[in-house]
Amino acid sequence: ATACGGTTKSDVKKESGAAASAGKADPNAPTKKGLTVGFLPKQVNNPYFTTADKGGQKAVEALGSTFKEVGPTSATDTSGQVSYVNTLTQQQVDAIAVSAQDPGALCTALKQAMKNGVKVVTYDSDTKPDCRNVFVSQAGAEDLGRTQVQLLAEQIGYKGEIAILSAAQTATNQNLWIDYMKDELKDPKYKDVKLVKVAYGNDDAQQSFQQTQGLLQEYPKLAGIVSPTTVGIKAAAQYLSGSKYRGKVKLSGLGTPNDLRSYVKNGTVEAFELWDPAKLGELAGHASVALASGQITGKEGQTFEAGELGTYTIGKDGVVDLGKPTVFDKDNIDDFDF
Amino acid sequence: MTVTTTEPAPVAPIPASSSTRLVDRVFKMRELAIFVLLLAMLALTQVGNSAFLSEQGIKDLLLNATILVLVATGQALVVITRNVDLSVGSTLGISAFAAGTYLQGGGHPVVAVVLAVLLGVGFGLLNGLLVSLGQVPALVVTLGTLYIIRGIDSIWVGSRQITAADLPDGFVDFGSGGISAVPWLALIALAVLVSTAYYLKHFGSGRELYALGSDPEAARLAGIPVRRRILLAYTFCGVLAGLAGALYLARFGNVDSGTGSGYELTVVSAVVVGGVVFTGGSGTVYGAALGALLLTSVNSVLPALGVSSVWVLAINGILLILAIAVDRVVALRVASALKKRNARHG
Amino acid sequence: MADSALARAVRWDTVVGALLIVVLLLSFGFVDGFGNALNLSFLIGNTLPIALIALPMTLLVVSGEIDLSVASTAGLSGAVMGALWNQGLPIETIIPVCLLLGVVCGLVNGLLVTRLGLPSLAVTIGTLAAYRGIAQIVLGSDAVTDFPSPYLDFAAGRIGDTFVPYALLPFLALLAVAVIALHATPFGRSLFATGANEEAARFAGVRVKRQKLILFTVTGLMASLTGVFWALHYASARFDNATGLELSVVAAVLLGGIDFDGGKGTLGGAIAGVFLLGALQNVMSLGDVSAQSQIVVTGVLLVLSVLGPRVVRQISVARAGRRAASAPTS
Amino acid sequence: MTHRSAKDPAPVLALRGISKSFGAVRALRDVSLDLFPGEVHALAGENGAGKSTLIKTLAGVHRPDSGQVLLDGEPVTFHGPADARDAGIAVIYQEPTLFPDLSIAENIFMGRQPRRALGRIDHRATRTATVALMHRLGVELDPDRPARGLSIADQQIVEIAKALSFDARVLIMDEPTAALTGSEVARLFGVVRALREQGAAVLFISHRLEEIFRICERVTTLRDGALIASEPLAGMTEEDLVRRMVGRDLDELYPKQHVEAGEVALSVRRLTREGVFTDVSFDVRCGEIVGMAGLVGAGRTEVARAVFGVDRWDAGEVEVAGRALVNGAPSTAMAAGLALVPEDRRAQGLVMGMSIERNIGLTGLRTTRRAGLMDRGAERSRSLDWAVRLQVKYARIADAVSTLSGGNQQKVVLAKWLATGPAVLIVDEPTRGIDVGTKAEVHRLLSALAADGVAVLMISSDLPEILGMADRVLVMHEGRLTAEIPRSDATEETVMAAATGRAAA
Ligand SMILES: Nc1ncnc2c1ncn2[C@@H]1O[C@H](COP(=O)(O)OP(=O)(O)OP(=O)(O)O)[C@@H](O)[C@H]1O
Ligand SMILES: Nc1ncnc2c1ncn2[C@@H]1O[C@H](COP(=O)(O)OP(=O)(O)OP(=O)(O)O)[C@@H](O)[C@H]1O
Ligand SMILES: [Mg+2]
Ligand SMILES: [Mg+2]
Repeated sequence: ATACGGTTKSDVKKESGAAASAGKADPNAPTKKGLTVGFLPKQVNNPYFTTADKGGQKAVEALGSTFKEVGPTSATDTSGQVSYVNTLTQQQVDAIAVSAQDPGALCTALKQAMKNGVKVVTYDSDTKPDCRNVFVSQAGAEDLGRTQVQLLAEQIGYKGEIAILSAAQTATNQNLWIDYMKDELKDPKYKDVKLVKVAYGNDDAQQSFQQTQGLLQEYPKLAGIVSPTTVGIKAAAQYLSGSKYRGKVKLSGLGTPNDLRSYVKNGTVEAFELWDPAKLGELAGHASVALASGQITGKEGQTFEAGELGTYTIGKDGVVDLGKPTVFDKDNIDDFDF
Repeated sequence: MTVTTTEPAPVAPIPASSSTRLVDRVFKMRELAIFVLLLAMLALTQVGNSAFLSEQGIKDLLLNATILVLVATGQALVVITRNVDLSVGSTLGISAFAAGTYLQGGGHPVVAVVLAVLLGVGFGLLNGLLVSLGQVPALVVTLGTLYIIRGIDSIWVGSRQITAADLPDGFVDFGSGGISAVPWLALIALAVLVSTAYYLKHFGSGRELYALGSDPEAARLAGIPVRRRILLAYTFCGVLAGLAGALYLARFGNVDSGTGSGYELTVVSAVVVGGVVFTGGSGTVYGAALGALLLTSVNSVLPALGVSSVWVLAINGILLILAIAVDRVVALRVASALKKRNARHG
Repeated sequence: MADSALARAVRWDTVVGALLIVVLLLSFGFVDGFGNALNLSFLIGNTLPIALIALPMTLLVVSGEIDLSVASTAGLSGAVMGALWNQGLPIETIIPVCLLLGVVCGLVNGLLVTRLGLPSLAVTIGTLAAYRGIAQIVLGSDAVTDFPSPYLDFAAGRIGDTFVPYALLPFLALLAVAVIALHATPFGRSLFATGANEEAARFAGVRVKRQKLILFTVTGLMASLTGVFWALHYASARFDNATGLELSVVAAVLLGGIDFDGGKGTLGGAIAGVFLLGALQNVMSLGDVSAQSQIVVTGVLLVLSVLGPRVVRQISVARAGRRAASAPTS
Repeated sequence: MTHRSAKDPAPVLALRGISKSFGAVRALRDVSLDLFPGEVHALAGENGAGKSTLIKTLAGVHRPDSGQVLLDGEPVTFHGPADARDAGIAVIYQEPTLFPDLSIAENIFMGRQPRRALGRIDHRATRTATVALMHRLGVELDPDRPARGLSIADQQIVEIAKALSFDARVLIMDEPTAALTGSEVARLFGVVRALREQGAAVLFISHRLEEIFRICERVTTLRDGALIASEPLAGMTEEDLVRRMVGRDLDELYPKQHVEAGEVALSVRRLTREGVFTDVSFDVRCGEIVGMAGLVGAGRTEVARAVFGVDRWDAGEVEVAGRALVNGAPSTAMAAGLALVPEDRRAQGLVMGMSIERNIGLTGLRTTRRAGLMDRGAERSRSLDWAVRLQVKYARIADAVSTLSGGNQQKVVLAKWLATGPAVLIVDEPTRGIDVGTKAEVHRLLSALAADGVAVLMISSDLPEILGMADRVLVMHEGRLTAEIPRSDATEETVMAAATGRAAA
């Protein structure tokens, strides 16, 4: 590939594996107090992240350390997020918990941070594994992908055309889930279910709205929509509930109980699922403090205590799974408030 | 040393009324071009997808356009005066949220709309005062207020959001309801549009907006109260942005701190596509409304045709350029037709 | 009009420059973590994309035009870079191809504006969508990150432990070229004339169309250079790279006192505006000012940037008027 | 005809001790003026004497630094042009102030449209009134045509119509005739006389002295912002008036030197621009001044624009010193030694916000450079040199041209083009708005240039100027060249006959 003497893709070695710090982990090291943990969500003012970061705050403060949250106001302002990593490094926080807008863009800055002794945890959205110590995953991507299809298939009686309404085309986690959804559909029990289209609403209410309209016009026989994004499912629900399709076209995916409560009650949505973002943040908080206290370094097999959440074990590539998602329906939705 | 002593001979009266109609007709063609483009696009889509112009389909088209039509109407007024208001998206967002908060607290829908409009008036006045009293470039000032209002909105709203569940049912139903295929919201927008157009054409102060956009210095010399008119245009634009905010709430039932951000470019596009010239003094609100309809329809047409959303953005941009190019070609034709007709030799 | 001397005394671009220096000095003294070399290199590195585009944008705005498609051009060249890299082409080939692509993008804008006589604002809002859309078609949802490390290091690294990013040096060279082109060549002079009165410039023999075509092309080239830099600096080529950068550039250039009616402004002012905004954001972040409040500050600065000089001028005119009125008239 | 209602001594409008300064420039010093009903009052003075400033003070555009404006003997303060208008003062400003996007009818009635019920505009009545006004002025202009693209003369006519459209008690006209040819001027004067009969007070400014003597009863002279005299015109001669304005006697008005014509420098062959002019052919030789006459709109300006390359031509060719010019390329025309002083100084001649120095320098960007960079020293000395030679009246060479008086702006345009050292000089209305003294100066300059071998094509609507200066007169009528008249045969009658298409040459 270097025919003309240039540098090509094949010349660049694939690096992988979590950036386990040089030092050894001491699972029995005391939990340090008075640390500062900076949470850096994809976007401030985003209810999902606000809930998650509140969970983080609860954990961090319970452990006797200081919590702070900074972040850009736009979920696509990658350079803004990079500056915030830099800022946190300058402020010499002990750990950063970040939900990455982009798997690659934050790397240089995060590595710089780790070089300056800052521990890095990613949550919700990962970077490349060598740019952080630990990734706290909301649920196994596989679990999430497969269960969403299962949930919808049940509602449409394992029969008919379905479509996916995703967020941005570049959203890493969305794409991963969609891959698992497609894989799940290969199972013979879905032989009458046909995925006709993946549409992208860019996590914008209005665009998701119009994409839903487009789906219904293009596929008049559509039986159901999976929207693995909280903005998308809400917009789709709003459209369906105000149109003649209410109750006829099933809708499922990932959403928050508060967003979808009224649509569940008026019959637009039967059931949907989500992990508890507060718990996700809480776990990220615990992981951060554990890292900063030297109890873990991010190697596979290490374990740490996460308060009420119990004990967690670090998996391959430094990934910690929160657990299975919760399914919400008419019967249990009033038990949740987030 | 007299130049000439010939006293003037009477000149034949000008055969005028027929040419007026011609001019009128030719000028209307500028909007006509967009209209034809729009119809062609809708017809093609209908051929490709017979569900497109169903009752629900038409209703969706109209509903999608409503909010942009309203904001574009206000923007057109400002652009006609050779100014611009980039803060409309921010104003829309904050007034939608304000109306939502009020309704959430059990308020009356009508009062909520009034509240949104009043907020719009406030920000419109702010822009208008800054631009007209400060006599500073509107682009900079309103880019500034875009940021300021958005910032205040984000600080105030934080991560809160208002969802359909928080709103009275009647309000949300109003947002998607209507008489068969014609939604209530579209009727509101139409009423606003028609009365604005009538005002611009038939009232002195309306014409003065055109005059001062055409040449501000000449307007001053002609005794036009330039500042007051600019203030009026901005306030009106703010009113419509506020109203659009309330309707947005009704339509989408869902607002947060990001509502309406980035809207300014869409609005400006609609106005420009609609043939309202950025250097002021010409264009109509009907044009702006057509531009808005065209832009929002593109967003419905492509998904309806099953075009992958990957292509939507590129096609959108190319259509936009096409629309202005067509408009330009038509305008050039008009100009040369005028020139031929008015040529003084012949 | 009557107060050209006063206007010259309160030139906004010098005010912005002074403000930048004041902000820097105060931050060195009072803001923890600001003055160290690493932070400064971050600050400069993150501001460079805006500064790079601000160079040709200033010239364009002076000549009375604007290009809002710059961020999309940057995104497109980043996307093409990623796609070609995935194809296995050597990066040494890819970068020139991307730059060429930028030239083409600029040329398209320029031809639409000069040949068809369309308003540049409208044209470039159109190409803003079109170029971004093409980028999306080219790269789809991919995020390409594995560029060769010498390039990544050049784009993101700094010279030793100093505050100087490698990339600053080429930027300074480009800045010098732009300053000379705008302020010391006949070409630059004719840009000012065109911006202030295009008709009169044409009558004076300025080849207005050719000049604008050149400017749009150079803007496209610089935008694609920024796109390449962006992809390497952040080690990430995605179709939505640099989204919204055009507003930041416009805001910074406006803050620097470039008049959007054309014919006025200095490049020094524009670049001072760029770095003033960059520095303020850095300082505010270090001071834990929330992103929302930072937006407000940016907005207030913009408003002040136009209102400030105006108010100063009005006051001095009023004072001059009072002096003249009280002077005895013979 | 000289009717004066001197029996009514009360002035409608009067100025008392008005002073006005712009920064360091004292444009008016302690000036007083009385305007009587039924009288046409002339205001005379050199360029920059303060005439326009005085008018703008009367019109409420400028607030005087000191002094009073009296309306019917009562002191008034005009806060803006609207106040003056409401007091019955109609003003025609020196520079046309039209709205290019609006129709002629709307331009005329802006702010005062006839109304229907509920305050709605009566569009029909507006048109009818416009047609009537145009009729009164004897011109054919479509009321619905937008003002954009109107020639300077037509713009001036619309301005006049605007001022006439409300029956003003005071009509103020700042060089309304500068762009007009004889017949339009005659029309205008007919209208002014009618107004005077109706008892209106008229203030009239013109640099064409014969016009002042034709229509005015009384003249006020300003020099350097100060009042020199206010007196009846009866019994005065042009020389008296010039002496008051300039402060000295003036040399010969049209100082034409005789020069033997040399080689053909500019050769235009069968030039056509569709719908504008057709089949225009002529030569201009070195050392020759060729005048080009014609009625307003005859197409003279269009020919000049095409020759210079600002507009493209559809057929024909243009040669300068035997070399063919490229169609539509002013820069190559300049390189070949052609220069065009355009007709509209504000739109085409000057960059208003730029300094005098840089405006003059704009034509020298190709020459005042060193190693590809601007040579500012050379630019400054070139500009200073020409500004001084043309006696431009300015405070600092770095001041914006917008601060200059109209006539001085015109001189800057001339300077800008003369500085290129052209072989062929086309001047379009070169002395529009220039005072008598300077006009003679410009004529002397053109004459000297011709003597140096420059070929000059002079387009002018000022017939005496054409007759006084031209070696040959070309006449255009409706887009065609209808006559070429040698100096010896050129008289007002022969030229006007060809210009109105009454005689073929
Ligand atoms: N807005 C202004 N700012 C600064 N100086 C001005 C301004 N307007 C006029 N002047 C100056 O005031 C003086 C009088 O100008 P004015 O325009 O009244 O002359 P004028 O008599 O009308 O000349 P002309 O015959 O050339 O039109 C001139 O020196 C001019 O430069
Ligand atoms: N239909 C028209 N559309 C636009 N412009 C027109 C039209 N008819 C006439 N004109 C204007 O009228 C003028 C006609 O010719 P031109 O000005 O060349 O005549 P001229 O003899 O030089 O007259 P002037 O003495 O006014 O300069 C042009 O300036 C042209 O712009
Ligand atoms: Mg004057
Ligand atoms: Mg002419």
